[in-house]
Amino acid sequence: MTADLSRAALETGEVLVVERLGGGLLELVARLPHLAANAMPGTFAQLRCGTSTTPLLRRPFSVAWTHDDTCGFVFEAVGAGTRLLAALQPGDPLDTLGPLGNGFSVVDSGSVVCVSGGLGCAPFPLLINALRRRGVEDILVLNGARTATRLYPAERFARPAVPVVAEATDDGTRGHHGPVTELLQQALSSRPTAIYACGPNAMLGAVMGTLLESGADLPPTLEASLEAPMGCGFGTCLGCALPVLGEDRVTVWKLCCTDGPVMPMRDVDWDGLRALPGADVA
Amino acid sequence: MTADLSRAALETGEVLVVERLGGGLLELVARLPHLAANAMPGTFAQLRCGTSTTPLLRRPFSVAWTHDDTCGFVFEAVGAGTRLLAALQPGDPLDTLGPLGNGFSVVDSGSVVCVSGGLGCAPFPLLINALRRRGVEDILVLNGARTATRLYPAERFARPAVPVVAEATDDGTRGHHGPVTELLQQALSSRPTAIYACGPNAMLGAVMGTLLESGADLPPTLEASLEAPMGCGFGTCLGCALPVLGEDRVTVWKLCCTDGPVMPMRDVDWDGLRALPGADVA
Amino acid sequence: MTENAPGSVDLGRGLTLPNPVGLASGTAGYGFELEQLIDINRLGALYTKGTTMDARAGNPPPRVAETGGGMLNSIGLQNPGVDSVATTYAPRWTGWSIPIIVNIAGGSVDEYVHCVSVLEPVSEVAGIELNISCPNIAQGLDFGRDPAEAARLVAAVRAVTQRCVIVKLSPNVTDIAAVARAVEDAGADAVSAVNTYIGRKIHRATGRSVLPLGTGGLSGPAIQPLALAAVAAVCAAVHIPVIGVGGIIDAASARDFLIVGACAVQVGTATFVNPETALQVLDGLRVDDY
Amino acid sequence: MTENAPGSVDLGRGLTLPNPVGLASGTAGYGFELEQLIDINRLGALYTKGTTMDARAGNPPPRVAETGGGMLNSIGLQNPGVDSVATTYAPRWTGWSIPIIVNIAGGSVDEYVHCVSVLEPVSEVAGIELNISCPNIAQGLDFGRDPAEAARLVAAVRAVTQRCVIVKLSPNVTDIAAVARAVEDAGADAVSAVNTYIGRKIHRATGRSVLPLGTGGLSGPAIQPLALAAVAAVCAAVHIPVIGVGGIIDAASARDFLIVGACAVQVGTATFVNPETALQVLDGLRVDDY
Ligand SMILES: Cc1cc2nc3c(=O)[nH]c(=O)nc-3n(C[C@H](O)[C@H](O)[C@H](O)COP(=O)(O)OP(=O)(O)OC[C@H]3O[C@@H](n4cnc5c(N)ncnc54)[C@H](O)[C@@H]3O)c2cc1C
Ligand SMILES: Cc1cc2nc3c(=O)[nH]c(=O)nc-3n(C[C@H](O)[C@H](O)[C@H](O)COP(=O)(O)OP(=O)(O)OC[C@H]3O[C@@H](n4cnc5c(N)ncnc54)[C@H](O)[C@@H]3O)c2cc1C
Ligand SMILES: Cc1cc2nc3c(=O)[nH]c(=O)nc-3n(C[C@H](O)[C@H](O)[C@H](O)COP(=O)(O)O)c2cc1C
Ligand SMILES: Cc1cc2nc3c(=O)[nH]c(=O)nc-3n(C[C@H](O)[C@H](O)[C@H](O)COP(=O)(O)O)c2cc1C
Ligand code: FES
Ligand code: FES
Repeated sequence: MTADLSRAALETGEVLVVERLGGGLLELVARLPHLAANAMPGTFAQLRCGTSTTPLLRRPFSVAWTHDDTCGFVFEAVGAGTRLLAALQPGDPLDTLGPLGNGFSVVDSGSVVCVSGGLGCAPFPLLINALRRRGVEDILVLNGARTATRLYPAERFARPAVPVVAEATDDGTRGHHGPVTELLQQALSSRPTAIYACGPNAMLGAVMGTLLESGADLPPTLEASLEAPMGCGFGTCLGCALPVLGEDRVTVWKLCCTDGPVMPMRDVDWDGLRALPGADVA
Repeated sequence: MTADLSRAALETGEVLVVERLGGGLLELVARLPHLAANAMPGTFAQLRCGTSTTPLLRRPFSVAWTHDDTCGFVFEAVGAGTRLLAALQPGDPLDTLGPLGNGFSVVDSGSVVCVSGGLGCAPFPLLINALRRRGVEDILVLNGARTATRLYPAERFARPAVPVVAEATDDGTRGHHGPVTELLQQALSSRPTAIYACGPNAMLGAVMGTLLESGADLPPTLEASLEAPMGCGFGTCLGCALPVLGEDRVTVWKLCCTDGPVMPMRDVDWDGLRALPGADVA
Repeated sequence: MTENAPGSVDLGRGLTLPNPVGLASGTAGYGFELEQLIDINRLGALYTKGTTMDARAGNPPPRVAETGGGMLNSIGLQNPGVDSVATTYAPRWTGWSIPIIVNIAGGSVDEYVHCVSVLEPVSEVAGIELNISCPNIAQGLDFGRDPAEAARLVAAVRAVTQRCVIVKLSPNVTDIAAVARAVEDAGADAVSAVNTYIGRKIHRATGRSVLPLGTGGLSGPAIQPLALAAVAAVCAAVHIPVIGVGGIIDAASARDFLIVGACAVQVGTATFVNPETALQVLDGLRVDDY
Repeated sequence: MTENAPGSVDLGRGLTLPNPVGLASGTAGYGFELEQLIDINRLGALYTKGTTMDARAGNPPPRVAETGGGMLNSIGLQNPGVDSVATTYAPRWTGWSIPIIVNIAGGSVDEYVHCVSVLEPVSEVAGIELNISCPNIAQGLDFGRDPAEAARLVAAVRAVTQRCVIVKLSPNVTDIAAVARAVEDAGADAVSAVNTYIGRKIHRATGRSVLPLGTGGLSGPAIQPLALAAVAAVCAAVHIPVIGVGGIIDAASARDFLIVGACAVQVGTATFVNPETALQVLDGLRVDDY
């Protein structure tokens, strides 16, 4: 009932690079020894954007990958906070709080499908790396985006050995022409034992819809990383409520930051979530 | 009664360099063709510091010098706004509004003394340049600061021919050990025909006190550039009031931004000014 | 002009603003400075500096102090008095196409009535904005903080003018909607909301209040969410036109007020930062968006 | 500890805070999260999340929305109910040296009285803060906006507790000093000011209010000058201790409240940005400075 925050810490790291991947995607790399040593797949960090009181609040970002004492974050400049992150220069300080939240349960066998929509790619490199370290090799990444240039490059999902990545774009500029859920539909025939999903909440709802419509049994591991506007990121503001089905299938509010962001997809009240106005965008 | 703002304009220039002069003094050089073409000695520009709404207001800075299509500003990082200016990099945009205010009356003969206290050096390079172009060669600069490293370098007051600069420091680390007004006392013996002063309001009051105590006739041209916290810089907020002696020597409020910042020292109500709480510092 | 550009706004009693975007009182003087800096005649209205019966010198400085995302002011209604405005300023407005709405302040009903009467024959004046909400003079808030007092003032002014009377409401109240309803009932043609919020700043070095009266009025983007809530409450309470003001810095923050029901807006503090803000707001508004 | 470090604060009825810096209600939960992140026991007080008679699920999301220099919240008093707090949470506070002050909210006098009664025998509870000013539930403001109603509530609560009762005032009123005087007269031991300001944010893409109830409570540095003015007015009006809260982000912004007469402060929203803010405030305060 109370979150485990024992590994979370404030850490001011150093920006090493902000790489432009094309199409607006950015990869921020920073030296953050504490975060790199403690981040689990699916956990996130609260990043301070700029030093002014406007924007005021930190922004949550999945830890995309870790390497020695560095961490990577993948994002796009969509608003005030991400624009400030995009403008960071090598050597600039990066004020972080993390790792926060509950990550994915990393399975140690079976066949795995990762479903990514847009920036939902972010947690997967770290997850795939962890899966591989546990011996899981049967990993399929389904990567969807609006257009080709916004697809996170396949070779970045895992290093050095690239996993199998199937791509889908809304405009057909690369891979399958259509939503990533259509790729998922096809992939279900191979009966994956674990499905991990990340993307906008609406896309996650569509993933759940695809699974239910398929009529197949839901895989034993079925998890999604959800989004909610956050005040704190560590369970004290109660701002990041998400509708979850409680014991008797009655909807209760759970906190994205400490009960999530990764939640069993079976537990989420997808209808309730769809009925909510979207996350706040400036 | 209404300010002449006909030459003022919004202009976004390009930062060329922010030079560290030592002791905290900074010289910001930017390409600003409109300002460079229109600034008169003693006029100022309102500079936007950063792009956030905190800090919100522009900050006033004297145009220190112009050269072709570039302008120089001299300042120190004392608060939120000047810290942001100090962090500017070559190529960054600089959002300006200017030139604003009434400058010095530039005499065309006689002997001139410029009295500078601290950052009060700022308007003098442009003034000295204008004086020289009018044929005035007898120019003495009295430059005071807390300590040697905070003295604006003598050779920057005019190029290429450096004027005579006498220096004073509060701690005696260079030049005269004591306030710059003691240098002024000595300089009065040569009976200057124009005195221009710039520095903190309290220092300007001390300059006036020194002149009155000397018993000598006040020079025909006797002007100071004053400071007041500014809302707008162009006469609409009425925020920058300064006490000035009106027709019948009764104190009235005049606006620093449009009635000044340069005012005849005879007209200022120095006692009234001294009685006011200092300008707002964060 | 694009087809989608905002059209004129009818405030009643013959006052039609060419468009919804005006310059807020006290942030544009009497127009003579901004006229030199921007194309002022493209705007919907200029609300003048608060004008009183007698000339006022205003408060001692410092009169402005910056805060996070905002500024405090304590100008104290420095103005040349209504007679000067009528005789010296008004003639200079001749030929301007921007409607000039004179903002009136005072310490008593008689003062307000006097000012409005003096302006009644002045043809360059397009309308009256009654400032019952200035926090920076003694008694400046009395009318604005009590619905009955506000109504008494409006009724008295109503009796002496045929002009459109806009009442500028104070946000420093428990129930701004109640004040709005009271002035509507008393004959106001429109309301504008909000004036500044009472705030204080301590000088970090001296430990004393920066502003000589202790408090001042807070304006700027920091108050925009508060002003928006107040304007929404007013719009829900009255049937007369509502003009939204408070923290507008761009078309998006102005549009918020139109969405909650205001028919026009005023740009205040943002003009200090960028004199072209009101024009940018005007150019950025699209009627389809609200 | 330096000689100049702030000392203890006596709030009356046996409640002495070890130092003036506390964590504001609703921004520190019941302490169990922050206890893992910071050395919470160095602080002067923890004011819990608003607690009601029955458990409350809270409002639907989105519950928070950022604004310039601030944030709006509409949590809707999500809490496990006073019985859970008394039986499940309180035992976990055993051994904590930070005084725990339980913030109580309700829709009726009876609800408040019930909550305070339930907590009366709970030894881990150091004091009571009556939240008469929450803008995010129906009737949440009724008590806080009317001096007589506030006094009625405080008198009823006073009758059932020997504990120190701090009344948390709403700033959304015409005259906060009048409410403060009323609760002082009714037996409050101290007051805290201010709770959040009513604000609204429009979703730029949809044109609708971001928060599901339309409005929410504004907090953060944007409100600091407003809170400071309100606290100064309260300090001038009452003789009981005043606790200042609103927009504190560092020792300097906290010191402002002590300068205008508050004896203690609470850090709210800034904890979200940096959980160590309250500790930094504590370490930065010097008694000689105020
Ligand atoms: C657990 C978690 C992990 C995330 N990981 C990533 C990631 O790895 N890469 C990435 O690009 N994005 C990620 N996001 C979304 C990211 O936090 C937002 O894109 C970001 O906050 C936008 O900030 P802004 O200032 O640029 O946008 P603005 O729209 O200006 O932000 C305004 C406010 O809305 C909130 N907000 C806006 N969009 C979102 C959103 N999608 N989710 C939650 N709050 C939002 C902001 O936090 C802020 O409070 C994640 C969100 C969550 C909850
Ligand atoms: C006409 C004029 C010309 C000036 N020219 C120069 C110059 O060439 N070089 C230079 O270094 N400084 C100059 N100043 C002072 C300069 O404007 C301030 O140092 C600057 O505003 C400080 O901003 P800040 O954000 O760093 O400080 P902060 O203290 O954080 O500013 C807080 C507020 O106080 C105001 N303020 C602070 N100090 C002053 C001051 N001394 N005068 C007026 N307002 C102040 C700021 O404008 C702001 O609104 C001039 C001032 C005026 C009025
Ligand atoms: C310096 C200054 C002076 C003001 N003077 C007046 C005034 O004389 N009369 C009035 O009704 N409002 C006055 N106001 C209030 C503004 O018209 C406006 O209501 C308020 O500033 C909120 O809008 P803003 O946030 O866009 O500035 C003044 C505001 C400022 C900042
Ligand atoms: C998310 C959030 C929840 C809050 N919940 C409560 C509450 O339950 N009870 C209460 O009295 N105040 C509550 N408050 C108000 C704060 O205690 C504080 O009075 C206010 O936020 C102003 O302080 P700040 O600007 O430092 O945050 C809450 C504030 C926030 C931001
Ligand atoms: S973001 Fe504050 S509780 Fe989740
Ligand atoms: S700074 Fe606004 S009138 Fe001078």
